[in-house]
Amino acid sequence: MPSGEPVRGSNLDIDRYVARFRAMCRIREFENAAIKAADEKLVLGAIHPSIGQEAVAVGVCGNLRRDDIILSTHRGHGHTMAKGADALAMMRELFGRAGGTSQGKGGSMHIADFEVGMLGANGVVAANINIAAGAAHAIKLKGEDKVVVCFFGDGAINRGPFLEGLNWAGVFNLPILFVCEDNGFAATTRTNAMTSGDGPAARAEALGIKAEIIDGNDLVSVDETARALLDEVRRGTPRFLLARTYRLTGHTSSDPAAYRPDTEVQDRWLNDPIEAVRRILQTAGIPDGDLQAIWDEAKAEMQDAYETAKATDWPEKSLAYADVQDIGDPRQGAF
Amino acid sequence: MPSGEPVRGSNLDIDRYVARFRAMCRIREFENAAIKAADEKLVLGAIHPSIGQEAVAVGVCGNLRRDDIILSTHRGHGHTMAKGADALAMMRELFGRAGGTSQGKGGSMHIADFEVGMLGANGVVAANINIAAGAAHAIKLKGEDKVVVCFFGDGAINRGPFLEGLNWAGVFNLPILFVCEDNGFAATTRTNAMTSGDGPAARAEALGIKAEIIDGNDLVSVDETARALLDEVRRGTPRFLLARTYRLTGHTSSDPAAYRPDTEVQDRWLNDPIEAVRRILQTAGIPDGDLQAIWDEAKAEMQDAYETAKATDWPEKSLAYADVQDIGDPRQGAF
Amino acid sequence: MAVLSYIEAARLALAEEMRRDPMVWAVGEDLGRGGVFGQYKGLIDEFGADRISDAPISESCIMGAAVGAAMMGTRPIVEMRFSDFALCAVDELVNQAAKARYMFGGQTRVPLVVREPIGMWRSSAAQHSQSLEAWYAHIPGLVVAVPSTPADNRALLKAAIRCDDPVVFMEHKNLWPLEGEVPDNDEVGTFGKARTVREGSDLTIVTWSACVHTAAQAAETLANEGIETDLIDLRTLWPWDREAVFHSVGRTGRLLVAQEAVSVAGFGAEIAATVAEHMHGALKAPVRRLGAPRIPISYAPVLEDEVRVTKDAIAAAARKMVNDR
Amino acid sequence: MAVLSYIEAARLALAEEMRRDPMVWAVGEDLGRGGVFGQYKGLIDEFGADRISDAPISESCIMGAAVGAAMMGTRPIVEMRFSDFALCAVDELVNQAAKARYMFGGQTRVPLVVREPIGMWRSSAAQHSQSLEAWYAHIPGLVVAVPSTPADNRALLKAAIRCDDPVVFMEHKNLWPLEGEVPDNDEVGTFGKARTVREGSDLTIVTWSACVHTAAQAAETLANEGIETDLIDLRTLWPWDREAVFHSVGRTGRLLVAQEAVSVAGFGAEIAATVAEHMHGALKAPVRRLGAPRIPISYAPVLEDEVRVTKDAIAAAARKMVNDR
Ligand SMILES: Cc1ncc(C[n+]2csc(CCOP(=O)(O)OP(=O)(O)O)c2C)c(N)n1
Ligand SMILES: Cc1ncc(C[n+]2csc(CCOP(=O)(O)OP(=O)(O)O)c2C)c(N)n1
Ligand SMILES: [Mg+2]
Ligand SMILES: [Mg+2]
Repeated sequence: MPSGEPVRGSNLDIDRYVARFRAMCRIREFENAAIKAADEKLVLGAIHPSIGQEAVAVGVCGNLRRDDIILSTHRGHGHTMAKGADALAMMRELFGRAGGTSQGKGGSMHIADFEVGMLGANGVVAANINIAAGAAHAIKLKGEDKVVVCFFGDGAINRGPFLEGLNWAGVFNLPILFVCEDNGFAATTRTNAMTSGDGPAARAEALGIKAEIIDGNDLVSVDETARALLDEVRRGTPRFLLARTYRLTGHTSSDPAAYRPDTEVQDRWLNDPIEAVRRILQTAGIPDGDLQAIWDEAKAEMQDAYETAKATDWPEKSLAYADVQDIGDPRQGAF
Repeated sequence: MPSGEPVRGSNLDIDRYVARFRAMCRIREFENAAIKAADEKLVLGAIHPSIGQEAVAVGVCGNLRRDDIILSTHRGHGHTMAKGADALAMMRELFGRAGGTSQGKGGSMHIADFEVGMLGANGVVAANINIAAGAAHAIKLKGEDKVVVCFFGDGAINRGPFLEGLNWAGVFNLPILFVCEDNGFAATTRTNAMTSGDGPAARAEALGIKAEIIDGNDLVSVDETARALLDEVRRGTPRFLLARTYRLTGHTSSDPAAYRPDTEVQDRWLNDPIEAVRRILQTAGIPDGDLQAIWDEAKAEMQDAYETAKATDWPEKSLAYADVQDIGDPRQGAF
Repeated sequence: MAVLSYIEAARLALAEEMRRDPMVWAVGEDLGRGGVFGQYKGLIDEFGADRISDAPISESCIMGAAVGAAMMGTRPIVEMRFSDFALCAVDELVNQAAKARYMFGGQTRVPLVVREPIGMWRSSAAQHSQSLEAWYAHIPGLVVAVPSTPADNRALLKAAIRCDDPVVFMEHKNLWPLEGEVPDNDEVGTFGKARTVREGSDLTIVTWSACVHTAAQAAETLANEGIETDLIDLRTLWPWDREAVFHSVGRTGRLLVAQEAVSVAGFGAEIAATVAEHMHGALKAPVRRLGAPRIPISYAPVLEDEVRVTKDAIAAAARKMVNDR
Repeated sequence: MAVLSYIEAARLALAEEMRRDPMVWAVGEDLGRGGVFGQYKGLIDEFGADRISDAPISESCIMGAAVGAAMMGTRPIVEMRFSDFALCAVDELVNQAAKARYMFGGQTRVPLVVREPIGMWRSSAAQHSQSLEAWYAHIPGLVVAVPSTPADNRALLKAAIRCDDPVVFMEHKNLWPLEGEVPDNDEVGTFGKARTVREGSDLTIVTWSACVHTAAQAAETLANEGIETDLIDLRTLWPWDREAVFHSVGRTGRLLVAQEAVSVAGFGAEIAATVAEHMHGALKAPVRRLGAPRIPISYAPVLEDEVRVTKDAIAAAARKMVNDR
């Protein structure tokens, strides 16, 4: 099924993978900076780090055009950065400051950057699935050649919109790729304990959406599979990608995740997707110093973003009354 | 898969099938009387006749105990009668008169008879699926050996509750049989035009509920398959039955169904499930006169029910304020 | 001026707007065959199945997909069939459509029209008869329209389709056959502008949707008794025409609100409370509400009628207010 | 008297009722690990996974299944996590749970408790901060509880669990850590019985849930200025204690309603309208409401604070009402 450049072995497309390695490091360090800020009560709302899942975001979004569309979930920082959003604007959004991607009005769970086709994270699990189907529906009605990628978690497959949205995409033959990030958990619950049947891919196929199952921690297979599926999607067939991964942090930055053994987490750290790419690039002959330098740069960039966000002003109070709706006085009857 | 009495050929369990033939005739004639009453504006709300689908209701409910539970849809007259509800009380309900199954407060779309384990039709497509899963959940919590049968149509599989309710039944291993009556239509729309994938059974299996597909117009296969599946359900495994049938009338009694060719309907009338049973019983040696007498009795019974309902008083006005809730004055602030 | 029915006026508005703007499309169950009440009859022939689109029985996806399609620059009209079924799509309407523009800091807009036929329609019972307009008026981000005449149905539906924010458009099922004059010009309605149905100096009756006609009959009766009613049809509940109501109550000194919905926490409470807060000094009598008792709607006609706000109930309440001098 | 937090009081009520009645069980996401706020912590050890049951992320099935399980004689408590997520289960609550008893002519009952944590909770933004109690007060068949203290949370939750009709039980997220005295006896609350938080003769402030504490602070400030407040905590919105409010306003002649929810079509409108209808003659000043402006709730603290009804806003409004003699 994978197509395009063969990448393992000698003729690896080095630049492509160095760029993706950098992208993954930037997401990792963005999350680390955000967690630090949350611990310090500089980021006040809940944040859901995507540490350990970077290969999915980067591998999929790396095959998208700027004018393609993605929708994400509460765990949306990685997808948003991978689609090209500005890290500082995102950090400011998490800090609730002026110049945030949504002017500080949405925060982490509603992170969005319409400039780069990122139509929003969502605070309601699975709600983005129907919205994404509709975005693809509009693309088809307008006769455009964009595609939509809809990211969601393994817990989202137990909500009605999973059935309604996939059926919709199948009935109307929409240009959409559904990407299920199976990290094994729905908050503090092991998803499989609350899921009947053979899981996301089996459900998708029963709804007429062909599915591929891959190791979501293997950047190469995410990259190649996504590229192949997106080719089909751009030709007008909805497809489904199940990426198996693992949530290395707690559900939120404040969740100690005491419900799973430390040993399990330690084992999973051995399968850190960023280290895996690093190894591939080392094998391909990139000096580790260069790779470490890329990681250090990413870290420095996000620390700067943290400091800059911290030093940024709050939004203008008047913004509270902006962008509600064009008519009607929102102050009416209030005070 | 079928078990129990072999019925085709010589040693047909004649009494059993004569009783079912009578049950089907009674449903058919109840519907005919209700349609007449609707045409005459004696039944004021919309009614959804089950003419042509009688074998499913009778074949399934014929294998239930009085204390077993069923839930139905807007097209619920047949299921309700098959579970043992009183035809006159039902007719009075449709007429909105005193002595109706729900005292005239619900009408056709909310027909229910808790005495016989019929927990209600529903005006909201697929809403009964989650409720039925919960009824089965209660049975399991209480350690009872009852089962639940949830009837719904082929259009209902495109609503979220289909996924959520079946997943729930699978996760908690509940004693429930889901019966999908595939009559080819969702109101004026051919269901397959709005359904992606391989349909109800494929979706059920992807949700971990094993499915059987049968000809719902063949009483014998409905009877035998339902009996076998209900044995498993009573032992604690949720199962799914897809019964293929056809809606011989319009969606409602006032729908001329101009959206389908008359020839299609004429062909389907040749496959009338009641005539099919009649033929089986004739072959088994029952004189047609006896069978015709049964049908005529059913017709007479329902005409009586119609006349009696028509002559019945309206409910007491005070009932409008009864059974709202135990506390709070419902008149407060109104007049 | 042509005489059209309420349903024809809506069809006309839809056709006019779909001709004007290729981004306008409608989606819902059975639309290809004209929709459950015939609100879309014939439109598929002119606009095709992509723009008069059937849908699976998937209310939450109909609504949710429309949100995505609206954010991508199309202008969807979603048909909920009965407003009661929109309760299967509340997250999509309230958490998503209503909040997207704000939550994303103005990066997007959701030009969406949600058609929700409301109200009692002989013996439709508890799940096909509700009037929940107060709910949507309570939700920031939503416009709420409740037209009572063919002319308003056309003009307000056109305004809704042209609105860049989500509009909950509530047509009353009992009004479909109602006929009335509709201007030949391409009039587009204005949200928040009430209509004075008749003028009078003794009391103000504020109402909307089908109840406007009940109130008009009551006003007729009252007129024969020498009680002159200033009858106001709000047309939209958000925004609602506070100024028109204040102006009228300023002249009459009496406010009676009549609504089909349950009175408790109904929109009538908002109107009565607002007038009581701002016009206390001008009131010659206490403000007064009429609405349905807090009971579900029954199937049997005699029981269903128990929740109706009748012409007689309105006239009686008005009489009492005027005579208790 | 023991001192417990609001969340501990709820846990205690749950444990006591589950011990008393084996038919009581709770279901929701993550309950096995104590629930998202810890409202169920430890209970699984005593009652097991069948009665403190995890659930898939299936709000509509959590609610719908509970309706079926209630009709079959169990007494489910469903955890909606955030009241905002209950918008994924509105058909199940409003079309099914609230109407079943009536629609089926009294053949069945739906003893269901729906726990919906409400309100602003620092920087939770638009989809995790709403207060939609007015919606449920508008729906026939539903009881609506909005406790403000640990003692009430225990007593009212016990009453909700014993109630044979569906109860929407709205706990305020900001109150979880609030401590207060809880009687040692097995007190069961009474729906529709308000609590007088403090007595005063100058004006009546009616409020509920977390806003009770803001209003109490305002009353303190006012007292220092010689303005004495009769502060009423409604505790439940349906039924609501009209008599207590009438009695108080009869003495003070002034009504101020304070609510966290959006003011437009909020429950405050019902209270203000009812008092204006019935106590017009007794009013020394116009009735007055305070509530949130009609905007979604922002993430950034400075913007989030713009929708808050503050102690100062309450005091200022009260001052104005009393001084505008
Ligand atoms: C409708 C709804 N129900 C519950 C929640 C609370 N919640 C937030 S994230 C989450 C777990 C989601 O699991 P999954 O979909 O696998 O995504 P993951 O967190 O693993 O990335 C839950 C239950 C919610 N936000 N929305
Ligand atoms: C949630 C919801 N959406 C739409 C409707 C309107 N409606 C009533 S019956 C029906 C068709 C149902 O088709 P199916 O489930 O196949 O049942 P059938 O009528 O064929 O027995 C529709 C769309 C409804 N009652 N509820
Ligand atoms: Mg997960
Ligand atoms: Mg069907």
